[in-house]
Amino acid sequence: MTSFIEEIRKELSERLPNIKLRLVRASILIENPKDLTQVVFYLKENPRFLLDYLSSITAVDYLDYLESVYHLYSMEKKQGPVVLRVRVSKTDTTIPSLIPIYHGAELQEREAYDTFGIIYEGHPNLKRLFMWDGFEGYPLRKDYEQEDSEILETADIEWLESKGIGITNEVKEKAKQMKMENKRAAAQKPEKPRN
Amino acid sequence: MTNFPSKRKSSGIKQWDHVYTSSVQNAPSHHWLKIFGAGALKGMVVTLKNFVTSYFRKPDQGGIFTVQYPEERYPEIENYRNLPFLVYDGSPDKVRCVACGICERECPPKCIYITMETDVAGKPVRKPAVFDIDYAVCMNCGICEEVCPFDSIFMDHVFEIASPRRIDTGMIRHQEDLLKSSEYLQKIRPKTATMIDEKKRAAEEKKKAVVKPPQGPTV
Amino acid sequence: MTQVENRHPSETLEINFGPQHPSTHGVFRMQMLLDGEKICSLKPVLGYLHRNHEQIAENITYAASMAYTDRLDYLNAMTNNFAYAIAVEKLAGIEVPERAEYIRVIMAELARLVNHITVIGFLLNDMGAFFTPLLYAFREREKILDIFEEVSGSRMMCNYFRFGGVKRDLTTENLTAIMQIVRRFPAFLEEFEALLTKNEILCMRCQNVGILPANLAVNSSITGPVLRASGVNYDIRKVDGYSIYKRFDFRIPLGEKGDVYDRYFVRILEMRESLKILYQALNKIPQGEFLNKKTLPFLKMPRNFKPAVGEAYGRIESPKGELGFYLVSDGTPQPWRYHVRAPSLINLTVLEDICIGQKVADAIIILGSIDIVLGETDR
Amino acid sequence: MNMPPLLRDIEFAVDLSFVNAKGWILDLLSHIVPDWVVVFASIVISGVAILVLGPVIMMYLTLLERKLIGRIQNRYGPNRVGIWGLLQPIADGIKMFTKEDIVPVYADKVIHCLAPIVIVIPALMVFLVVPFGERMTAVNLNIGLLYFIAVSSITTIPIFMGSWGSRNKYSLLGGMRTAAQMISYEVPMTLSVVPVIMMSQSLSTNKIVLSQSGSYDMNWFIFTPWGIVGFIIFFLCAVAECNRPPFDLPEAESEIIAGFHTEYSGMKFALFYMAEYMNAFTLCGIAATLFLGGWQGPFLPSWIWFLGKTFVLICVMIWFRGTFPRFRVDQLMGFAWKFLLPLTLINILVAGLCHFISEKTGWIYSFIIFSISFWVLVRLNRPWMPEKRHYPLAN
Repeated sequence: MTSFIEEIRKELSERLPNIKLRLVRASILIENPKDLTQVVFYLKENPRFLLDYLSSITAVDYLDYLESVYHLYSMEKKQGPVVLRVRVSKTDTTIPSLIPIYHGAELQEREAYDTFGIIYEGHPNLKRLFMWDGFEGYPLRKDYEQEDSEILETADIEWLESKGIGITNEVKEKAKQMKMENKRAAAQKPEKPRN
Repeated sequence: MTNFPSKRKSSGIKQWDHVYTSSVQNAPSHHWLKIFGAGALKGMVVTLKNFVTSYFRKPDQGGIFTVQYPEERYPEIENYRNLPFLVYDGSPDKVRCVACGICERECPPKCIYITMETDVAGKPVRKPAVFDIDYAVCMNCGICEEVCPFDSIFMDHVFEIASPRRIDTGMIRHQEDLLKSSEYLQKIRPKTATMIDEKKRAAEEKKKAVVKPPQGPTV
Repeated sequence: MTQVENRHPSETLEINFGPQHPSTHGVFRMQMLLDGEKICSLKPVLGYLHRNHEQIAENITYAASMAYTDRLDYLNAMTNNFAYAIAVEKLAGIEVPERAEYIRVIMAELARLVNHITVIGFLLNDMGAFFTPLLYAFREREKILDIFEEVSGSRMMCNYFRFGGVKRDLTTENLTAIMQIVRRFPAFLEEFEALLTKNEILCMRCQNVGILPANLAVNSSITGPVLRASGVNYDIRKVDGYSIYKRFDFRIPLGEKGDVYDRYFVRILEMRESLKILYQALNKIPQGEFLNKKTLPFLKMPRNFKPAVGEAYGRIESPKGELGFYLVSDGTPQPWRYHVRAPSLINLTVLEDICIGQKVADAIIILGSIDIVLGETDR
Repeated sequence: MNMPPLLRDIEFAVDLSFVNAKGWILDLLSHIVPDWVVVFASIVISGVAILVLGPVIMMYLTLLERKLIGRIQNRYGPNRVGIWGLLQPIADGIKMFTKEDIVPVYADKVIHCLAPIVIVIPALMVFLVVPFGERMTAVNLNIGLLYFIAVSSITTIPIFMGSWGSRNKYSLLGGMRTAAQMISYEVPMTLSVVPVIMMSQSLSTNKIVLSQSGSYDMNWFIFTPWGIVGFIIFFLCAVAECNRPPFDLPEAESEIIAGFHTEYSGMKFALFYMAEYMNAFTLCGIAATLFLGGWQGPFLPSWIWFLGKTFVLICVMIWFRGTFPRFRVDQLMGFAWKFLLPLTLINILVAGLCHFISEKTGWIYSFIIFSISFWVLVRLNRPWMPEKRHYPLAN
């Protein structure tokens, strides 16, 4: 497998000398994200590799940077996988979209955008896939703060009260105040949820 | 190698190839099925056959295969796992559980809650004071049973646990509801229980062997 | 693909199929623009069953995720477990004993049978057959689920595979029961085919509907029976030869046109090939260990299982297509990154392309023939 | 028939028991009340009988259907309420009555609420001309068949009212489908009846039945070449007319959820359901009347013959439901216009031919004509024939 990657790298550095490549864990890291389309297109059309099948697109958060990982196979030659990586900083997360080359990238790129916030430039319909449109934040990033599960919303308090579950006046006061201030979370959950 | 009694003597490829190929697909082209509507009529024959056989065939031969649930029940399968329970030996105060909290930590949906009991002086005792399982959250994966080093938590066979309430006395089960005797375990899981008993006996014997006072040198 | 001319907006009808619709196989929504009964545009809307499976898995141990993979494609938990186990074994370099490999293959192929008969049953249900094919399919499925229950303890959420083997050994009774299923299954398939394959209404509904050309299928990363129905010879069992699939003699049925009928019939033929694999596996299964003894301590203490820093992508041919798990380890008990390459999500890419220009009723059966499970699509 | 006279008397008495009972009541009344009241009472008795018969038949048809389909699918069907589930329809009725009656906010309320009422009326009106037995037709109209065709085609309107009034897109699609389907299938259905009218030379359902008597009362129209084809066409159209599988597009639950009755709940839904089953019953009854000799038949009482034939046809309908998937809307239209309609026209010609030549040659000629036309029609509708495909097994 390593030799195959080595072969590809050699070929690429010969044919596309302007593109900087690096081997990372038996895969090719493309230093400049802008070059991704060119590399992928070359690998797809070259009769030696014919990587016509884009198996998976995903992203990983490595704290300092985000990485988009592509697994390419060849259905024609039954070869693979060739793993390509692209790294972007967390502030500027644009990567060229692969949709012009692979139609199958559509939903996977949307998914990576949804969960990591990587903006795939040229995607015709880059909307959230799983989350709703108004959702804030990117849930699979490591710095994503989960909504505090120990906090009750005002609506929850009303619901609990209607079911006859007692809530202290202090919590209620705080909830009312929060509602006035238009904040979402109200107060700590009552102690001892299990009784 | 497991050998199965086979009607055909050898298990060569050609012996069974024709069994696993589609006769409908391979039907000759001059077949009478070429008349328009014949395929539909053939389908109607299939349903009619099933209609007739449902009256006098056995369930696995084309008869009625449903189980009339409250009256008839499916035979209990030993490995069936549903929801966890705790085992005690003899009387309910002799709980096998030592409140080590491994199951609490390993439970994927975090549905177990344990606190250790303390004696009068405030020293912890190897016994659970609170052992709660939220049945509404439990996903029946059986990891608690697997990781328990003291063979005290097992997956039950009881599945009729519907309750109109989620919190009080409903789906959150406390220690006293969860405790079941080791005889019950023997009843629902004879193989596992026997294995555990043997293991325990062996361990005890080993302990005895170790505890045996060293014999003095023989003169 | 048929090009539909743009009519005046008032002549078209915008309609939301789902999320509560009996034939979207769960909570899935298709935003359709209809001209009469013809579809002008179709947009899939997902996420109603999203529970952030990947986030959950990144916060628990490797072993605990196994139980969650059952919930991905809840029709065949066995193959989900298989893919995850393969990915983790690749990551940690665990060897699997011979007998365990055989047991895994037997379980995966039984799961394939379960999936394919269920899918065909539901496809016919979408087509309007009043539950009859579905219940015939369920009749056989129950027998296989009984085996799953006896072996793993649960009918659908099996949680049976472990890293380096399986949870429990197969007894001789289990093997005989599976052999009986394999012996009887062809007769059931014959009955099923007599009911369906040559039925004129089914042929009228399915043939030349939702044609997926081979080049579009490859370009859209379609996998599984849907791809093979388009005539592309790509089966990961053959290509990768993972586990011990290289040892078995089986072939890959290919479709001719790539329409709904081909997808239906390729599934029928695949079941027959699965039976061949099962027959061989049952005859060859050796005695031995069912679990790598080196992994036993990890079973008792999942928190001690810490694969070395690295990454792995393990994929198998699940009944729905290529199911892959991409894992990145940072040397802690929890994976740093856990990604599922879900076949039923990616197979949805072509839904719009093959539905445009067809009738409303066709969109339903095309969706049924693509075979999605929302647990896996939305994750 | 040489039966002993006593047996014949008994048979006659059983046969006419309902008629005699009604006559006896009227006779009793005529002693105490004036004549016009007796006439009125006669109408009321027949009316009440039909009004009771309709819903009862509908209730037990649902049970029969569920039971039969259950058996087809290797399960029991309803068996919890009463012995063999016999009280199930009553439980369903109670459920329907106690359910909340929902009217969508934006619906056209008048039309929405009127539709289920309107749909039951033609379904009940058709019962008037169905000959349940010897001298057991409620109204012996001399244009009974025309009346039946006219009244049963009203059903399209309330279905369209319901679909339009609900203001639901699925309902609208269902309503459109219904209108197209029911109007299309009325044409071949009416034309398939024409040979019967030609042969019996009457439009009265009673006369049609009487013209099918003969040796052993078995001279039914289905035993003629044009009768058997006409019967099959009429029956297929009847299945389509009462929206039953495989022609149940207006209420396809897997495509447009329930079509025109998506928004109906409780008793309004039950009325739609009732109309559908009563239509199924009357259409099967008329099919039996026209082609299967109605109440004609040896040995058994006439009304048993009639009900027996009708229920056999209904069971076939249920059997269809348990077997077939649904057509697509364009195929459905094509089936009516491109297949059934030409076949009915040929059938009329064959019926004329059979009238003028001897029976044996008639069978031979019509067999040849029908097979050729069948073959040609199927070939012309080219996409109908299943394609033979080849599936290579790659390595």
